Amino acid sequence: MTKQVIELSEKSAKLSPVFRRNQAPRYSAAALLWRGVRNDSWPRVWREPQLKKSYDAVVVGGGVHGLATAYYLAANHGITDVAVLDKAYLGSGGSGRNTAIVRSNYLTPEGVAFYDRSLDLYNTMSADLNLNVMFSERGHLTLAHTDSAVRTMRWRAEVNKLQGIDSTVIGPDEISKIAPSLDTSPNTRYPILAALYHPPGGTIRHDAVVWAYARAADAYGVDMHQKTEVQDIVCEGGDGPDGKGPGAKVTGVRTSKGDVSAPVVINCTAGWASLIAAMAGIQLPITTHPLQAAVTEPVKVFLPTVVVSGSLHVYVSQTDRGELVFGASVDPFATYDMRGTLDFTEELAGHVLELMPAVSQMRLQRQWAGLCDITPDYSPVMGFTPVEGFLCDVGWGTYGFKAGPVSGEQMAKCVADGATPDLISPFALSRFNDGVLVGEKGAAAVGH
Amino acid sequence: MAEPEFRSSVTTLAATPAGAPALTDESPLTKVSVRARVGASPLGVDFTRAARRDGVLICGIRPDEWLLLGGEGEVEALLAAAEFDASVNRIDITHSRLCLRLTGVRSASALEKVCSLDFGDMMFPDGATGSASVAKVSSDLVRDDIAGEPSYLLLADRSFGQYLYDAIHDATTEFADSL
Amino acid sequence: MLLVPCPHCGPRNSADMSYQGEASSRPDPSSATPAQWRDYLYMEHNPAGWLKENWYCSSGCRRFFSVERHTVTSEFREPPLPGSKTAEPGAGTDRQGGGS
Amino acid sequence: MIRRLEPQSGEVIDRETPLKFTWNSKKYVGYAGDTIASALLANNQQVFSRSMKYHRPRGVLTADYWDPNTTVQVGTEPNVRGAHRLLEADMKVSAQNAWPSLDLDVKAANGLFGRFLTAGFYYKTFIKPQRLWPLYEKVLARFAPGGVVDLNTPHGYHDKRYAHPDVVVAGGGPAGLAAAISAAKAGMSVMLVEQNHHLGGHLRWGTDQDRETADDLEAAARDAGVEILTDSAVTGRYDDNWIAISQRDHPGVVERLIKARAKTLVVAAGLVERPYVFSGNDLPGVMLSGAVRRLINMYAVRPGNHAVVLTANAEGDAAVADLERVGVEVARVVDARAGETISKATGSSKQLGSVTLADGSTVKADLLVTAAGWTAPTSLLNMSGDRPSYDPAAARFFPTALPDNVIATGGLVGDGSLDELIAHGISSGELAAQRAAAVKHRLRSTVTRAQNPKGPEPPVQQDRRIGLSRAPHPELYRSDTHGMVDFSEDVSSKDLVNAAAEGFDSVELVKRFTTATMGPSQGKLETVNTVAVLAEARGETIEEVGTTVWRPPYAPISLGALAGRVFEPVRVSSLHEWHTANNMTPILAGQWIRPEHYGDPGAEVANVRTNVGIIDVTPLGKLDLRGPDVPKLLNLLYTNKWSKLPIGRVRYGMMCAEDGVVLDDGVTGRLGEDHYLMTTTSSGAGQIWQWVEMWLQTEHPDWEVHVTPVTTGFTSINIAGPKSRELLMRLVDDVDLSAEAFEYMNVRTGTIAGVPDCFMWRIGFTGELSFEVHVPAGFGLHVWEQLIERGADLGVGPFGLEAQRIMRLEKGHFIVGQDTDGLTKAPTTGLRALIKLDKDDFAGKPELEWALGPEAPELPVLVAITPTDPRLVPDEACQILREGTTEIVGRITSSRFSPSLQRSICLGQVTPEFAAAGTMLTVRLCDGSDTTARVMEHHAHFDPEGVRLRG
Repeated sequence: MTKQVIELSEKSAKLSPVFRRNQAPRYSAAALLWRGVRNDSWPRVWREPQLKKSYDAVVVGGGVHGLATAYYLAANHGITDVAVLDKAYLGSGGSGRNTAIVRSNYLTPEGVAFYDRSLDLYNTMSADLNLNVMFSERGHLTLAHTDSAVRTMRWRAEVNKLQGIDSTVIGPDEISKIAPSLDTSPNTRYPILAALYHPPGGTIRHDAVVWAYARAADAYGVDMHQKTEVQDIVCEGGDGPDGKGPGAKVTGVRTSKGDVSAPVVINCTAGWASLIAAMAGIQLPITTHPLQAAVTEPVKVFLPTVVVSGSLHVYVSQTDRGELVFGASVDPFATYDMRGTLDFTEELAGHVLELMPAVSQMRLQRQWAGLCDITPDYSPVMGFTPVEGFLCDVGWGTYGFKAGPVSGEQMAKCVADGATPDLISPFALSRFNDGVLVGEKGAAAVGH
Repeated sequence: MAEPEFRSSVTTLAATPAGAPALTDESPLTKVSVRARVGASPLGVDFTRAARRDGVLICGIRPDEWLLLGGEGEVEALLAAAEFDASVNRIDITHSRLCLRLTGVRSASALEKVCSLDFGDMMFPDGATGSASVAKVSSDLVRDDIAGEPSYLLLADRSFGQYLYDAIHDATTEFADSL
Repeated sequence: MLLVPCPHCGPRNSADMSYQGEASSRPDPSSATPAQWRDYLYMEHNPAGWLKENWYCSSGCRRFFSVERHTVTSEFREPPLPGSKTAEPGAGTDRQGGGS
Repeated sequence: MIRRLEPQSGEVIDRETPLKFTWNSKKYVGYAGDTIASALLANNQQVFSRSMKYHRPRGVLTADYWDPNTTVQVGTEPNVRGAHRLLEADMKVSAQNAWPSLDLDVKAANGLFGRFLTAGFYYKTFIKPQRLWPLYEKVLARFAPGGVVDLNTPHGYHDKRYAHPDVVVAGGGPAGLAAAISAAKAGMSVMLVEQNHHLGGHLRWGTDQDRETADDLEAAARDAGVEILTDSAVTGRYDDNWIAISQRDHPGVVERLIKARAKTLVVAAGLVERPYVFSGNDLPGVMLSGAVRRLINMYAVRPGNHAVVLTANAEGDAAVADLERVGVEVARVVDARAGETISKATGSSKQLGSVTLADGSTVKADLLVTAAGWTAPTSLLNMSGDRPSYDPAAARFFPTALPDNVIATGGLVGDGSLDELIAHGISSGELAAQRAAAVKHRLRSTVTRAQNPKGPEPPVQQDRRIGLSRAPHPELYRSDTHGMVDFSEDVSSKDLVNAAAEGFDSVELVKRFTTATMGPSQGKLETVNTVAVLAEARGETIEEVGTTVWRPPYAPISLGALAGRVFEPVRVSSLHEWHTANNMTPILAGQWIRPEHYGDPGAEVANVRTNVGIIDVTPLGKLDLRGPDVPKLLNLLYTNKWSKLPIGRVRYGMMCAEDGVVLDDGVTGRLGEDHYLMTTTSSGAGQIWQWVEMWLQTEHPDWEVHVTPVTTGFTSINIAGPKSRELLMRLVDDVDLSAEAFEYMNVRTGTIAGVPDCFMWRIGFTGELSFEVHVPAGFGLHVWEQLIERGADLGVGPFGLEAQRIMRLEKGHFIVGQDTDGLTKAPTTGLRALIKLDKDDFAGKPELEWALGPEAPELPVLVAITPTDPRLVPDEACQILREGTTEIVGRITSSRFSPSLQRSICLGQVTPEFAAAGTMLTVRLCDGSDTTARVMEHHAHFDPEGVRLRG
């Protein structure tokens, strides 16, 4: 069936006028100047289309994953009759709530290859999608405070090097040169013994990534529907109630704005993955926990790199605007409540001051939370499910943003080819039934 | 051969500033844990209550655990006189647990700097016990007033001795007269 | 800071507790198929609504108990039940996911 | 001090106490009671900062905490609110966002290009060539606003406390004070938190009569026993009324975080005056009416000389009166209630010059006062789950639905006379008290230790307060020109309109695209204007557009206060002082501080192998197990069998999680009929205790077993080496330690060096003859010192963790968590014989049964490895490759140079294909070179037959 979709859309493939017809005016400094001189405003960045009765594919979730999937379906495979549905606004979930760190220094060869591809796509995204996503390749330091953490850092570095990733273990002197604000003296409660240094890691403007994919997908004719909540997934022929569950076949979705028929429905949600999957009768190995973040008032830039401490459950970077952006590990108990806690900020501040005592007078100005779908092996669930036409790109825990581009690219390929691409085959849902988990568990425990 | 001498895990004591609650080390007290089935009451003292009998403070610190505190020989004597059924176990934990005592009118205020329990008279009256994190160390607290003056016993794992002593002592200094 | 109703202590700060995850019953190990066992190990209901779950009153009475909590409003349904079965292997302690 | 007025009756400055300070290195004098801003303004300093993007000069706007333009650097402290922070003697104050100086800011050139630097311009530029973006980025980063962090800033003494007040009142204006008083009079403990330095709210800058009322209320609050905190803020309301308060008025600490579990919270945050949007609304000299009134009445500062006042309300009228009273010429009063308005303001770069009215006429002025209305700072209500709704008639948002334990009063809920405000405060305090009493009753009946309450639980009181009316107010947001909406982010109404036209047309998207409301005032001044401009652009109502969510904290809070005093528990054994006095090099292992070595770990190994060494292994987890069902428990937890362990014997066991992954290991000994001692790894001690309790409490509550952690009840010392028996015999009289009477893997109880009730186990990790003694911890140091003293002639010496690690590796003992990882299932360890699948049940059994069955993929194998080059020690975590490829087939998990064998030794995990003894492995070293290594026959490199340890 997915094959059929391809053939249908093959007609409107690469050379089709779709992109040309809807192409947004290109962004550039010259265009900005020109419009500034003429006092022109810019046209809409994406359309506000009417919801059609049917699409070739429906993507649930208008975040980086969903939008990237839609974009690559259109751009790489010519499947343009695609709807992206979001119950709120584009980028309202994890895509707009993460701390925008990207890196590829994972533990397993599968993980490294996957995230490295993502980093590649991020690297050229500004030019590819004609929108500056402000990728800041500022380097990524993962601090080790114990012997066992040093060992894990070395493990990651060695695996990374074999994959051609720039990743090395460095000592306190070198750390101090890269980030002078860190307290590298040996007599602290959590002495900084070493760090995994990953120069290609960095930060990116998360909202810009969302808008870049949305704008580019829109230009190919993909429909984005905001404030359109998926209320049910319609299936037939399954073992469960209403024809859902294993063995079923997807026929469409019911939304707050009407019913849509579609042979392919892709679950690209975070925080609601279990609920969307349950609509198709599929159970997932996921618990949903809030992940909190916070930002300080701005000060002049003094921290040139991303700093992560696994033992202290904290990561920090400084934006170009001068704010320190902090994150930590997920909240200890499962909940869909995103109100945030005081304990998070207390723990965070304590740990940040362990690393950088000089920032005690900086003030926290905002905290927020996003929802993370945690799996038992800190790896996602991607690809086909026991319900035909229902695919998942979920379970992204705390690392979904980093993987957005490659996930979209591979999910699009999965849909278009009707077969699981090699890059995501380790992440199949079936691995939990087969008892063969992904080995990221070790690194993620100290990862970030 | 030198005679063995009991040594507390609190090795360095600090002076109590005038007016501040007094923090003392009572680690040498004999401490015996009496374990029974949940809901049983082998010594007639309920969970979260403490009572003194024959010089021994009997503290219901968990639904299935009673901590007995006393001077040398007192706890043994009380236990020897008690009649327990076979399901009751007693374990001497004198050496496992650190024991500090905080006394003074502002001692509840000092404890509120290191522990999230409500130490108000209504919520934590004399003769009450509670378990909670104190300066991030799991501890058992027993209110055992001395001549009407608020006083709290704090028991925790022995290895935290000096750390806990220092953390609580620091919390008390705010209440010194000079400040 | 959420107050969690402990059947022995009364309401306590969630920080005094250790979360044990969704309640589920352990299949009979002598007859469970691998699929049943892995359902028990890995699969979750994860509802947005009432969830029966387990807590360990780690800083307090050190008892395990079950309680129903609404995962959207954070309300608890009284009363908690002592000593219920747990769901997670490793007592849920390794569920500290990494950050970004 | 040309702007300082003659003494004002309500002034809060102390003219008897002049204070010297510097501003941008120049010397000035203010008075005690001045804020930094009032002192500077009195010294005729009008420009306090440069704006973030366009570097426009900025002066006082609101003259209170939320003033976006008066943020300054004070010494090492960045981002100090200059219009709130009190002046101190010798303060060093400087402007933050100006280069090279406030007067000559070269970045102000940005202002000329303002029309190109529209919101979101970053996204549209610097795209190509992409390699230049990092360069642009560096330049942009120099434009970051805010102060400077001095990397030598001292930590400062911060503090925290918990509190359990019945009622917390946020806001010390008339309504808040009244609520606090009535709640306290009803017998409640009350904390009143006020952000300003003075109580009374707007009464402080009102008439003499207003101030008298404020003084009376303050006195009544103190009489009623209200705990009053000024210069403090309720920064957040979290689950179940967990209230965060940042307290800055406490002696001895910089800032203190109070965590209060309030039974009820009264929110009396008052109102925040809203700027009006028009061209030139950010020129120095444009101020809000409240600013003018505060400057005149509290600080005796003349805000200008020739004023135009735009007024839509009584506060604006009062500002006119204040100005006239102190001799400021009010050139024009523009009454918005009569439909009048202003169009724009113009002037030089640093000073307002004239105001253009809506009719096009122009009035010369150096002061433009706007009283355009109010924003309800509903943060704490939002955090309580409320979604306030907009009332166009009153031109502001009002609360809708609050939980029972949160009560709003004062300007947040309505308007009215002062008497009505106070009356509402009183009834709110009474309601808060009644509801708190109900909560208290419930707590006392559910918290077991509390005094039981008398009588039945009182019902939750219904809200029967007489509401406050809402005064009509014109909707005054933007004039016919575009002006600044977000002063701290330099976002104009034009930016918002453009963003909406581009499709960023929901309030969240426009916020993200333009960064409006994202700066330090976090929406207090600009949220409603943002929404109003967006509504106008979309042709919708303000209610339809809705607002963004206000997130904690209500006011920024320092990281120091959030961290508080540092509570990082550390644990030490009873021997810590001895180690410290004897050249210990410490290592942190979890919370433990342990000796890594005492100078030379190699020599320590040699001493153990030839003489005798002693090591402090106190952190080893120890659980005392008692009861008739202990064997059942052990059978369930360990993979091997425990039913027939005789008294006096110990056995090794391995524990798995339910997924078959190795969880822990250790030995357990049987001390008596129903008495066992289980040991766990040091790092696993806490986790395994909880694991054991979990099984007992939830799966087998009928089993009779009592578990008691006794890890530090004993000082644990391993005495290892060929002379260990001889040494121990000198200290033990009541136990026969001979090889025949006390065999390997046995346990005895006896007296060591006069200390009774010691356990002695014949086990060890080093491979030598060794005794692990567990001594009651209070006597641990005595026994250790006796061992050292009595063994001097035998060459006894201490050894540390490093020597032990070397020796265990020589013996091939694996360490859980180092040689195993989060996916290592039990069979990988090689201890297949210890996995007894014929038991009915044990933790992880079904998964292990499957793993050992025919369908499962082959598991990695733990093997001992010897590098071909004996001098070469591959780092732990080096990868093992298939020769000639980069395919990973294993890794080194442990490695050391063995002093005993004089060659490098390793343990590692490899795929089964490479696990056979004699297999040559390719090891990729950290420097990128490859070396070879051989798989050994046994895990033990040293004494594989175990002759020495059985000696």
